[in-house]
Amino acid sequence: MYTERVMDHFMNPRNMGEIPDADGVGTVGNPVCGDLMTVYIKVKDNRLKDVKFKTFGCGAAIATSSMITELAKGKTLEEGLKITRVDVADNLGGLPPVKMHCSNLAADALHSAIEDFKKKELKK
Amino acid sequence: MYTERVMDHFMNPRNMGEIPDADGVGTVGNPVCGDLMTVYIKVKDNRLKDVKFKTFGCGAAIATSSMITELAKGKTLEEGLKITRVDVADNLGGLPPVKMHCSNLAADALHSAIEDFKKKELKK
Amino acid sequence: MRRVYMDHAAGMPIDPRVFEVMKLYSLKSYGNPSSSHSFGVSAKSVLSESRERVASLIGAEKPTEVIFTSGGTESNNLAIKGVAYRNKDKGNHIITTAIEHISIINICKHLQKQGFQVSRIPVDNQGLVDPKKLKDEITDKTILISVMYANGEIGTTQPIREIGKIAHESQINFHVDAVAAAGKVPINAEEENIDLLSISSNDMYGPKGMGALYIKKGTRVQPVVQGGGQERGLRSGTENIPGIVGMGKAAEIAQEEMEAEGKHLTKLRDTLIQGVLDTIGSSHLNGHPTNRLPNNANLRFSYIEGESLILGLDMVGVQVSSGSACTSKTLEPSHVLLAMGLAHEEAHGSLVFTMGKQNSEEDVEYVLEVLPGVVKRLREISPLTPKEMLR
Amino acid sequence: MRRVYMDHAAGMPIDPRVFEVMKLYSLKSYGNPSSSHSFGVSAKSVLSESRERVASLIGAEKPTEVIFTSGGTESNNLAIKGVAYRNKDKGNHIITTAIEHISIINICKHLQKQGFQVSRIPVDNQGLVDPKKLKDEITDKTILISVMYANGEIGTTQPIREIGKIAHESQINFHVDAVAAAGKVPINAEEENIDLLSISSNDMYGPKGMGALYIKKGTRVQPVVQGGGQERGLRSGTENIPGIVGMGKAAEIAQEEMEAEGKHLTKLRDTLIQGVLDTIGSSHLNGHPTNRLPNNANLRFSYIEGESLILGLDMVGVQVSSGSACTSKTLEPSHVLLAMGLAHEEAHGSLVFTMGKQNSEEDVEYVLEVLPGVVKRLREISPLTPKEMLR
Ligand SMILES: Cc1ncc(COP(=O)(O)O)c(C=O)c1O
Ligand SMILES: Cc1ncc(COP(=O)(O)O)c(C=O)c1O
Repeated sequence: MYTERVMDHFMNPRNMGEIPDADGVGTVGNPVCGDLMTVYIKVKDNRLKDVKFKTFGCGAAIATSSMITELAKGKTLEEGLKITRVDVADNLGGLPPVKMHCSNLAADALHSAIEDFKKKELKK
Repeated sequence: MYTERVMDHFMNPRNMGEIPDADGVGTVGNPVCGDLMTVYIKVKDNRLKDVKFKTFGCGAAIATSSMITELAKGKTLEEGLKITRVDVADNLGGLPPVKMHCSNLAADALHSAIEDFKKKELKK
Repeated sequence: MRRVYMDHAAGMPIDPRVFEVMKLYSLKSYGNPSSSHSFGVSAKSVLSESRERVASLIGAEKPTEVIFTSGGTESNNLAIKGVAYRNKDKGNHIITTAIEHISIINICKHLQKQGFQVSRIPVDNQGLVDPKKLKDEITDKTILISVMYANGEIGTTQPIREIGKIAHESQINFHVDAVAAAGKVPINAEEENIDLLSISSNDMYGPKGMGALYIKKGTRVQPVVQGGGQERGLRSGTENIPGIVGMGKAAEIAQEEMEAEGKHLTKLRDTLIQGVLDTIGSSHLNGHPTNRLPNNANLRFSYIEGESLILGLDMVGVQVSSGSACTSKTLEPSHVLLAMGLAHEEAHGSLVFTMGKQNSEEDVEYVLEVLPGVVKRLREISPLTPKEMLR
Repeated sequence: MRRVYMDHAAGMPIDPRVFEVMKLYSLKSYGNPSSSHSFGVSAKSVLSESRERVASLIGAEKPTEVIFTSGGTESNNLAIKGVAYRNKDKGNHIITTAIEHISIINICKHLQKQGFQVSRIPVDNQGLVDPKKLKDEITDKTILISVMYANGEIGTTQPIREIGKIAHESQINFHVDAVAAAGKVPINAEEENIDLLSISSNDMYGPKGMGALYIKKGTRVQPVVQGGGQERGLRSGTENIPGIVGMGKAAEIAQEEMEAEGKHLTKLRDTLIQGVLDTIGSSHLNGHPTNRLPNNANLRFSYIEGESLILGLDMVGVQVSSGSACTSKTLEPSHVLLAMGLAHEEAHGSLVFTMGKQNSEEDVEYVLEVLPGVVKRLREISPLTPKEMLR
C-alpha cells in the first residue's frame, strides 16, 4: 500500500517532538476524524530554523508530517507557504488515493504554523 | 444417476425385438417428447406367452421396457394389467425422480397391448 | 478401457500450472486485499496483476474495466439486470437472441415480469443471427442488446463485430456472453464495440466458481450483490484471491497458447465430424460448418435419442453431452436446436462433443471406432429405424 | 523475524487436508453434476455428500436445506433480498441491529430505496442486543428479523436462541448471519428456531469464494441469481465442485475439532487480553468479556490511531486489523464500536486480534513482547498523549 519512503518516514520520523518556545504553532485535523497534526516552527531571519511535529493518525499522517519538516527546514517563510500537499506526496513517492485527501494534512499544518507566527509578529 | 440394474437392462435388454404375428401391440409416448415404446404380446390360454419391445428413448425408457417384458412373461392377462409403473421402477432398484414421470411408460405400453388383444378378441 | 472425455463444455480440468499458483495463495499467502498490513498489500498486488491478465485476453483498454464474479451465470446477471435496472429511466426494451444460454433466458424472463420488454431474434438453420433483423428491432426504448459470442452447444460463432457496430451507432449498450468463446477464439472488446462481456474461468482451464464481467468505462451498471464495496462497488464480497490468481494465470496461458491449441482442436474436430458423416448413415452436423468453435462438434443421429447415446458411449469410456448440461435435467430438447428449425425428434437425437487440449488424435480414432456400434445397437432397439437400415 | 498472523477474520489459510481433496476434483474428477455420464454422476454424489456435511455442522434437519453460494456476502444477499422480495405481499418491515456486517447494512439500504422499512436495534456497551427491545419493534408488517450470530470485529455473540423464540412466536422469518461464528461455536439451526443462516467457507479454513445459506424447509425465498436452475433454482450457475467439496471437508473438520480448538483459542485469547491490560496503560477490552468468539480480542489503546498500530506491528511481523477489512478502506471508524457508544477517537484507536489454529502460546508471548513498544512509540508521536504517561 505505502511506498518504502512512506514506511521509512513512518518508522523513523524526522524532527518528531515539540518546540516548547515555538515561534508559531499550527494544528489541523481532529481526533474524531482519526487525524490530528501539530507543527511547531522556530523562525530566524525570515527562515524556518527549526520545524517539529506531533501527530495522532495513520501511517500516512505520520509520514507526511515527518516529510513536511524535512521539506520546510531552512526555507524562507514564503517558500514554506508554497509547499503543497502534492509536494509532500511526491517526495514520499506517492500516497494511496484514499489517503491523498484525508491524511495528507501536513502542508496545511505548516501553513497554519507560519500564519500563526505572522499573526504574533503583527501583534508585537 | 441410474442403478446397476437399470444399466444392466439398458446394456443387455431382454426380449428386444418385434413379434411379427403379435396378438396385441401397444404403443405409448411420442418421438417429439423423446420417448416412444412399443410392446408386442403373444397370448395363449389367457397367459402372456411372449412379450417383446422396441423403444426410442433414454436409458430409463429402454431399461423399463426391458424390465416389463421380464415381469409380464408367463403372467395371466389380469396379472399383466396389475403391473404398475412403481413395480417396474422397484424391480430396477429405483429410478431418478425426473425419470419416474417421463420415461417410465413401459407398464402403460403393456396394458395397451393387452387391451389391443382383448379388442381384437371381441371382434373375432 | 480407454477414457476419452469430450464434454469440456460441461466441465474442464484445471490446468496444473494454474493449480500450482492457486496453491500458494490458498496455503501461504492468504491475505485480504483490504487489509493494511503486508499480507493485505501482497493480496492487493496479485489482484491487480490478475485483472491485467484478464483484461489483456479480452482486449479491454483498462484493467479496471474487469470485474471479478463467481462465474458466467453471475456475470450475465450483473450485465443484464445491472444495465436494465440502472438505465430504466431511458427505456425498458432489451434485444437478445433465440439461442442464448439458459441464464440469459431466465434473467430476461425475470425482467419481463417487472415490465421490461424482450425481443428474441431468430437464427437461421446453422444458428446464425442476422444483424439486419436485429437492427430492425431497435426502438427508442432499447437499452440493451445481448448476443452470445459463440454457442457452447452448437458451436456457431456470431458476427459480433457487425452487431457491435449497429449497437454503437444507436448508442445502445452491447452485452456479449463470451463464456463459451473466451480463451478459444480471439476477442477484442474495445475493437468489437462491446460494452459488457461475460467470461468464465473454468471454460479456459481456470478454477470453477470464478468469472469476470468486462464493463467498458462509462457504462452504467447497478450491482446485483450489495456489501462491502469490493470490485468498485459492483461486486461485493471478500475477493477469492486463489480463484482470481488462477483465473489470471488461465487467461495468460490461454492468450499464449490459443493459436496453437486452436489449430490442434480444429484438426481433431474436423476429423471427428468427417469420420462420423462418412461412416454412420443418417448422421448430420448441427451448426455452422466453419463459423464454429474449434473444439465443438454437434452431431445428429436419426431414429435414436441422445441420453441413451450418452450412456452407451459412457459404457465404453467416452463422455459427451446431449446439449447444455444445465438444461439436461429438464428432459426438454435443446431450445437452441429447436430455434434452428430442427424437429423435436431430431433435437432429441443430437450429441455434443467438446474437445480439450488433452484430447489427441488417438482419442478421436477411438470415438470413431466405438460410436458406430453404439449407434447401431440403439437403432436396433428403436421402433423408428427403417427396416432397410438394419440389414 | 517471527511472523505472527492474527488477522484470521480477514483471511484464513485453507486447511491442507481441505486443499488435498480439492486437488482431486480440480485436476481429475472435474465432471458437472448435471451431466448424465459417469463423470457427472460422481460429481453429483460428492455434491450431496458435501451438503450433508455442511448441514450437519449447522444442525439442519435436511441436507437439501443447504444452498451453496459464492460466499458470506452472497448468502446474506439471498437471505435478505430473497425473503423481502418473495414476501412483500405480507409486509415491508425488516428488523436488524446496529452492528451487522456491512453487507447486511448495504442490502437493507438498497431495500429501503425500494420502499422497505428497516429498524435497527441498538446494542449495549458490550455489543449485546436486548431481545426485549427487538420484540418491541415487531409490527404486523414485519417479515424478517436478521441478527448476526457473532460479530467478527468485537467478538460478541448474541442471544440467538432467545431471539429465535421471539421470531418463531410471531411467525416472522429469522435470519442469522453466522459467517463469523460457524465452525467456531456450536450452532443448531433447527433448535435455535433459525429460518435462514449464512455461513462462509474460508472462515472455517475452507476455500475462498464459497459460502452457503441454510433455508429451512417451507421458507419462501426468491433467487438473486437467475440461470440454469442449480441449487433448487435458488442459486444458478455451474456448481463449483472443488469449492463445494472443500467447504464440505472444512465443515467436517470444524465439527470434529471445534471443541478442542475452542479451548485452545480461548486460552490464547484470554492470555493476550490479560497480558495487554496488565502491561499497557490506558488499554481496554472492547466487546463482551465472556459472550465472545474464542479467537477474538478487540483492544483499545487511548491516544493513538489503529492503522498506524497495524503498520507498526506489521514491521515487527505481527498482522492484525483495525476492524472489518471491508470497511477499512473508507477510513471511517468502525460503525460497530460507535454503536457500542465509543467516541470516534476511541474507535479509531482499536485493534482486532483474530487468532487461528496455527497460533501458539509463543505467538501470544511474542505479541505481548512487541506490542508495548509499538504503542509507546506512537504515543510519543501523538499530541494527545498526556505528558505524565511519557515519563
Ligand atoms: C454461453 C454460456 N453462457 C453462460 C454460461 C454459464 O456459466 P456458468 O454455469 O459457469 O455460470 C454457460 C455455461 O456453460 C455458457 O455456455
Ligand atoms: C459477520 C459477517 N458477515 C458477512 C461477511 C461477508 O463475508 P464475505 O466477505 O466472505 O462475503 C463477513 C466477512 O468477514 C462477516 O464477518
